[in-house]
Amino acid sequence: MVSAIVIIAAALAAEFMLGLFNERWRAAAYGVTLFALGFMAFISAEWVWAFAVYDAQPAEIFTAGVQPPFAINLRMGFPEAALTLLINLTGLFSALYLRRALLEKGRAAMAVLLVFVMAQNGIVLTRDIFNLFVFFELAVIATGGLMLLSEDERAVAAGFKYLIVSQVISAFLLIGIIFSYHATGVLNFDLMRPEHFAAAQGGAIAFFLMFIAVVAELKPFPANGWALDIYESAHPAFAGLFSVASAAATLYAVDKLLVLGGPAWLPVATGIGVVTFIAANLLALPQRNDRRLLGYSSVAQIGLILAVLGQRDILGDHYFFVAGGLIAAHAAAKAGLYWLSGLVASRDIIGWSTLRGHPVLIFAFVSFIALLTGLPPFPGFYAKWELAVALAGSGRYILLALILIGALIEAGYLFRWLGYALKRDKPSEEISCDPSAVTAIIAALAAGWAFAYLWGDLSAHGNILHAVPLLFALSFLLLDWLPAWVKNTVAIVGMVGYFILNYTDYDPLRLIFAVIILIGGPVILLASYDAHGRRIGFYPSAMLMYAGLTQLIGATDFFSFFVAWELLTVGSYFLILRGKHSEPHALSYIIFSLGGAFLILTGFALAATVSPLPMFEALQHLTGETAGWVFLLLAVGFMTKTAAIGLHIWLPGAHAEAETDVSPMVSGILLKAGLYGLMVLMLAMGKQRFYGIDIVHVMLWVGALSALLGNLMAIFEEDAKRLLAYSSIGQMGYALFGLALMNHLGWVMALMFVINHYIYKSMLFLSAGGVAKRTGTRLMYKMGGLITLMPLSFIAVLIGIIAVSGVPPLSGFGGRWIFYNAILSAEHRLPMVITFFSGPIAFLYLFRLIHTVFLGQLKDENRRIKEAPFWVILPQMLYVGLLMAFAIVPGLALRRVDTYLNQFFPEGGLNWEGITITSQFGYWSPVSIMIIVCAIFGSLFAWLMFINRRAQKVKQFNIVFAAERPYRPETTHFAWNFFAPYRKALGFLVQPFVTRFWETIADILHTAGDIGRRLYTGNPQTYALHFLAFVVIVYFFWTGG
Amino acid sequence: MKDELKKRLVKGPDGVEFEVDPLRDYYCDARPQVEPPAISKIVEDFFNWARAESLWILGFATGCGAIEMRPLMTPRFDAYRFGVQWRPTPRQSNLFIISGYLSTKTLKRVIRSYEQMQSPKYVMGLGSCTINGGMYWDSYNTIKRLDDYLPVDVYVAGCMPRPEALLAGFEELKRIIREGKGEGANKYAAEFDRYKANQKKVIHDWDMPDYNW
Amino acid sequence: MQFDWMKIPYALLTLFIVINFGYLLNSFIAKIAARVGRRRGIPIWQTYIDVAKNYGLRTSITHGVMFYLGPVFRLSGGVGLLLFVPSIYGSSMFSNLSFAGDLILALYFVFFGTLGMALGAAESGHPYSAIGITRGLSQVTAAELPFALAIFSVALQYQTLSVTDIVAAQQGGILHWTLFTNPLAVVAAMLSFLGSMMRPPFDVVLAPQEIPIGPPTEYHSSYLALMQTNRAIFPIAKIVIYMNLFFGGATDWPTFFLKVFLIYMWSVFVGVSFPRFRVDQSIRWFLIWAVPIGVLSIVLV
Amino acid sequence: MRELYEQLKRLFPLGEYTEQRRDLAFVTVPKDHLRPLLIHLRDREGFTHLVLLTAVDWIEEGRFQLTYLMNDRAGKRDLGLRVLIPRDGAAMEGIHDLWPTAATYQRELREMFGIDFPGSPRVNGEFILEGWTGMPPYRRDFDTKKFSEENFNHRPGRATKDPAKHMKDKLYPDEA
Repeated sequence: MVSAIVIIAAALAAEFMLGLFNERWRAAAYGVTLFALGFMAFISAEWVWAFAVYDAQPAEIFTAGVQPPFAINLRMGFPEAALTLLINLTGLFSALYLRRALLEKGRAAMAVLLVFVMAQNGIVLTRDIFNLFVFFELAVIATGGLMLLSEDERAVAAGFKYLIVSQVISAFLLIGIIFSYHATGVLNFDLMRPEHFAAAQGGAIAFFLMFIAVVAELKPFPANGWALDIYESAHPAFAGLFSVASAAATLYAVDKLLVLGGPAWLPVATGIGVVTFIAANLLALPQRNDRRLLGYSSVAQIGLILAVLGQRDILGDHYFFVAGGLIAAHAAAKAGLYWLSGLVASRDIIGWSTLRGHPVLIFAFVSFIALLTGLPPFPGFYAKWELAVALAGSGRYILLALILIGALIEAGYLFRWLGYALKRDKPSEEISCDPSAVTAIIAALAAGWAFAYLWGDLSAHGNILHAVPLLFALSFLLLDWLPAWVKNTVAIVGMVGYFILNYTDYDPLRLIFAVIILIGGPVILLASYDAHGRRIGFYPSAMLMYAGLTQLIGATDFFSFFVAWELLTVGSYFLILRGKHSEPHALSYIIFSLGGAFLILTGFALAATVSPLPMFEALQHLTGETAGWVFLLLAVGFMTKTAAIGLHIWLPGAHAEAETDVSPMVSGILLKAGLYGLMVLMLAMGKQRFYGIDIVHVMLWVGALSALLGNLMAIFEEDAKRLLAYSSIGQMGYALFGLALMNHLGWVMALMFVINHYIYKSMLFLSAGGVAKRTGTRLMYKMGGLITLMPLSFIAVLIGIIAVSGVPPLSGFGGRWIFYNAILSAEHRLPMVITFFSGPIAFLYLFRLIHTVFLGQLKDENRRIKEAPFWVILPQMLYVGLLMAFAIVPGLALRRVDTYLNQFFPEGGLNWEGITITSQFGYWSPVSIMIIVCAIFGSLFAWLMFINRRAQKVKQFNIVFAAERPYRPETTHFAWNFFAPYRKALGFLVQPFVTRFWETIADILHTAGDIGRRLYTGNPQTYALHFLAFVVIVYFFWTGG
Repeated sequence: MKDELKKRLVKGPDGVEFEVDPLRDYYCDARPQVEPPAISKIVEDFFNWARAESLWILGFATGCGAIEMRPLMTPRFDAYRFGVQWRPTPRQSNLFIISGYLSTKTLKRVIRSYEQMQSPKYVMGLGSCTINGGMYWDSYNTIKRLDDYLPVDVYVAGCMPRPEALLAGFEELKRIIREGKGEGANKYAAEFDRYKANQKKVIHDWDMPDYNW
Repeated sequence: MQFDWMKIPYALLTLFIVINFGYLLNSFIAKIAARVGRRRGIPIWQTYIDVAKNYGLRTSITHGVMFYLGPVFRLSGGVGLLLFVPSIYGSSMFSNLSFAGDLILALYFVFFGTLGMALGAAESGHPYSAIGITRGLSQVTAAELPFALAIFSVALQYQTLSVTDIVAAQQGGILHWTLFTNPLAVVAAMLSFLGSMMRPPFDVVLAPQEIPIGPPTEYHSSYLALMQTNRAIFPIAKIVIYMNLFFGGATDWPTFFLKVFLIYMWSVFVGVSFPRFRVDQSIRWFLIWAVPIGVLSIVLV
Repeated sequence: MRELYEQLKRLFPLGEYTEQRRDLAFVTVPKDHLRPLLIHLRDREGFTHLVLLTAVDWIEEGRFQLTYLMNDRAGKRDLGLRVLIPRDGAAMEGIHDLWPTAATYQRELREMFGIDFPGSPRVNGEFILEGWTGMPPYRRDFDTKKFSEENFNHRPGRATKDPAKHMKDKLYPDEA
């Protein structure tokens, strides 16, 4: 085992060697630098290996063989080993990335780089407080020097500012050390004790000064203007190194200091951290310069970790897991992103769209963003989970809320950036594919995934990356070079196969969802055979969503449920993002989804603290106020996914702008995830009161209002797919309403809606998508008269609208029948009025869909269009068959569920004897209805056919036009603003109040960010003032609090 | 001919251009056929009786005679009791009353409406204008003999005829129909070319298919 | 509720009776309206002649498949609605095909004809048809709401959705009728009734002078004959539901005829007394006047 | 009305003055002075309303007479302006920019008399007649009887009677 001091020694030796080199031997000097860094990394790695595998003991190193304070004292423990490894590896790859700059600037630059890395190593390793100061000074000076590597002219000024502010900070640190020495008589961390500072006069001040100085090195808000200038103007490789290494090292220094300061200082660290986290994220929101944005993000992440450091009292065993996870995620992501920014020429974040066309780089970008936002399977996700559980467990709700709000804002700008990169027009300039830079980026990517695996292995909840569905989804990343139809086949076979292997494990409730996801999904995927080429990116996203859904219904504990939830959210986000104009809608989708996910996280965290039981039982055992909170949080979280009114504004755009085969997936299948969550929640918890309010009753109203307003908005929509999207809001409202009835039949109805909605919404979306594909527009008034050209699509829509509107004999009627039976035994009567009203309104928009698209006048330009492609039609025809079958024998699907529900709602089940289904109140015989209707219809049709057998078939303008004749189909097709009387009578109900509400919130956040940015004037004096103000404020709070 | 009726090049959503000929693509161009009566005489007699007792008039007024038709609905004359009623659309009407002078411009609309009625259908010429031009006998834009252009079943003379005369006309028409002589539609179909030639002689801007289904 | 084959001829018998009754009723009401205006009015058999005439027309045109299906849907809706509800209480002969479903079936089957008619009329490509459909659908959604509320109220009152059971509960004297036991529901339902009868003030859907009779503007010959038949059946089928739910049902045909006639006359009286509403006005009218009564009946029942 | 005429005469070179009634008079105006006079009447004298614009065919003199009838709503009086234009190649400046309704009259005059109003909206489009190719029918040299006989079939048996004599013969045959 090589001693840790060799790390520092190696760096020093290399520096001296560089001094001996001739100025012209640059390549050799560079080689020495790389070797030194590599060697340093090797030592760290060796130690990490020793700690991890052989369970080695931490090694104390005393130079000169004497005890402190007379010698330098270093310690190599597991955290130190890991952090130095991180720092040295980042240093190594930065050096690799900096190859050109270093070769140009010569050995001095290389030496400074080595000094920087060494200093950071020193900060981590040292146990001596004065040495800490020395290493800090070294780091500061090295930073100043490395700034010169940048080609940006502002870099010099930024470095200068940095030096000035750092000197002020160093002064604080030095004074603090002097006072501490005065107070404690020692300079070694291990010999100082919190009591020393408390006992000695001025001890507290001494610690405060040291602490504040070290914290200031972490660039807390608002004392961080200088740091942002560095991030923005430094060479990206160095900015990455700076963001990773100095953050890691300084955080560890803060950690060491906090041990000295005792628990009293933890809240201070938390406070500074969380304020920084939120403020920096807020400031990043309006930011458009990529590096400055990354700078803000770095500041925010470090703030978050600082806040975590302040929570070490409650994190216990998970402390290193959480903090380490965040640092690891931050390191891999920030280094990677900074390095990527070096490849992109434009400094505007829109310019990142140039990455498109480089699948590996774009995958790296996506991974880095996921790392930063803490999505599974990355370490940040585990950390977020443990942190939330710990915070909720110890009642620190406000902190949890603040952290999650900050994280949501962060996700907002990061995903906006991602959206720009994936969707905006590619700029003309290509990226510079420097092989050493790409190597570094790929290393960061590999590190990110390695961390993901590592943290998964370390996690107490099992490794996310071991889940079969997720692995299946991820394997499509490797298969992406295959043609689409091969991947499609693999996907279908995989999903169906998984179902066949696993279907026996599901109870009837889950089985319904499993069938919809794992059988229904492949049916929709049939339509994907229509796509040509390779369809890069589609299958990984789609399969990720399906994997999430599959894991969701298989999940039995909170953690895996939440993992699945996040997976399906991310997968569907990328899926939705694929639409032509879907970028803003995908963004609003992911923000709402993550917001909902955070609510769910909070709820789970609250619930998980109660008992370590599996999810369902744990929820059942909740009582009292916690139960109310958990229920509320989870319900709102799940209702975000079902797009209940108020939380619905993401849905229309997201569903409408998605691709033809994606819309049915996200509408027909994905929405069910929210319903599934609600079902699990309500089955487990039943009715809950929240400060005296019956939440389920509120949900009943929300469901009813969603049904009404969703439907109303749909009837005023001109865009076919948006119409269907609004209709989904209404339908989900119905289902929510059914669940909230909290009786047997309400649930049967909700499940029936789940099945029906899947079938007919998928069918209608496919049909509308096929028509839109052929006509090149989604605006219904531009279509018309397509019945003869696209008869099969017409049949699908016809059957669909009969089913949706609940007209017998199709299956929608069953839903209505159960609905009536359900409400007869429900407690609340008023919300029914609203649902009564929304039923017929559904009829209106559906009729509009079929009329304006398929009936009426055919337009000139559409005269020659063909039926939708075979693969789009095929699933529709399957759905027609399914609807018919489900209409005749609803018992096939519902009977078992009905029995299953008996254990939860023993009252009011259905009787399935014979061909007639009877309830407590009425009866219904689907087979008889079908036969009777068909008999009447058939005989009348035959009669009319017989009489009119010689009817003259006429063309579209052969209509009575008040003795005139139509001139153009456009002016004859009555389609636009079809329900004008309705708008006149009830249009006031669909004013976009909700949209305005959320827009206002977004505006306020942006404005706050914009105002906040004015703090950073670019003037070093102001920055110094910020620092002083920061010190004063913290001091004020410290003494006051 | 209006621009909208001329042939035009149209680009489909798939980018392929093709020609649209409105008169051919948007209108059915079949010729009317002579429709034989029911095979069984009893059935045909029954239908003729029903047709006679259920005269649905197209609410279309060409000249001043329109004003004489209104009183028919009032209590004084009450045409409803004879099975007569007014329909707003030619699709549902069987009786076309040309109520007075008929300008060539209106003639075009009359022809279109007449052809949109379902056979058997009947035409009643009201007033001397429809018979020989009446007081408009030398006008440059009113026709003088309605039966040149449409098969007229019955004329009611007068300028204007009183509602009583109209009622008498209805009775006369009913008698004709009951006797199975109300075959104007078939006559129109049989002598289609002659009628068309007459119509086109006076209607100079013929911008519709020959038969308006 | 069991099926046996005899139900089919019995149902056809009901259908036969009701069609004839409907033809005569339509003529009779036209005659009453004429007498009010001091006219003699149409002969009582005029509707038969009109239907025969329409069947007797020799030509017809078609705009396409849905144009064909429109009247078929329409009449199937009417016939189905009639047959899904028992006509005569206590008579297994005239309980029709009510074994197939309860009140909810009837309530939703109303839309079957509406949908088909709208589809068929829309296929004709005539803008007036489309405007008529817009008006009709817009109006019917608002008009059906109080009726749905009333049904809910009645179902809550009797704790059943079976029409037969609801009628059974009203037997034993006029005071047992829902009319007296749950007057608010009846008021709401009767206001809703006005909206579905295509008479003033809610007949802007047809508006012959403005949009030549709206949806059926292109229909003629046997299509129209089918719709005329429906015009005879459908209001009666609808009234039968009202009669069963609110007015004690009928135990024999004379009572049936009388009650149907009287209920029908309600819409006629209102119709001759009031001018026409625009659609947005009628939507508001139903929501402002009829719906609160329905809500009240639900709350109070 | 006479005062108005005197007043106007001071400003415009007006022609002949005819007073039909106390509140209705006609004035002949040279073609070039019509527009200023109309604007003056509209803006200063309260003749805000153009009642009609019509024409008379003075075929013997080879001239068309255009009559612009103006109404003064407040003063309850009408003033007709007569403009005489040559019959050959008849054309006149349009006033549709003063009164948009004038465009319709101008279309009518174009169709029925063949008087051109260059620049008037849709002036050459069909107005009442459809597919008319012959001489404008309101010109007096258009022989409507001849046209009718050539185009529309005549039903034989038509007799023309003096209504007064015919009715007398019919109703009172005894009185010789």
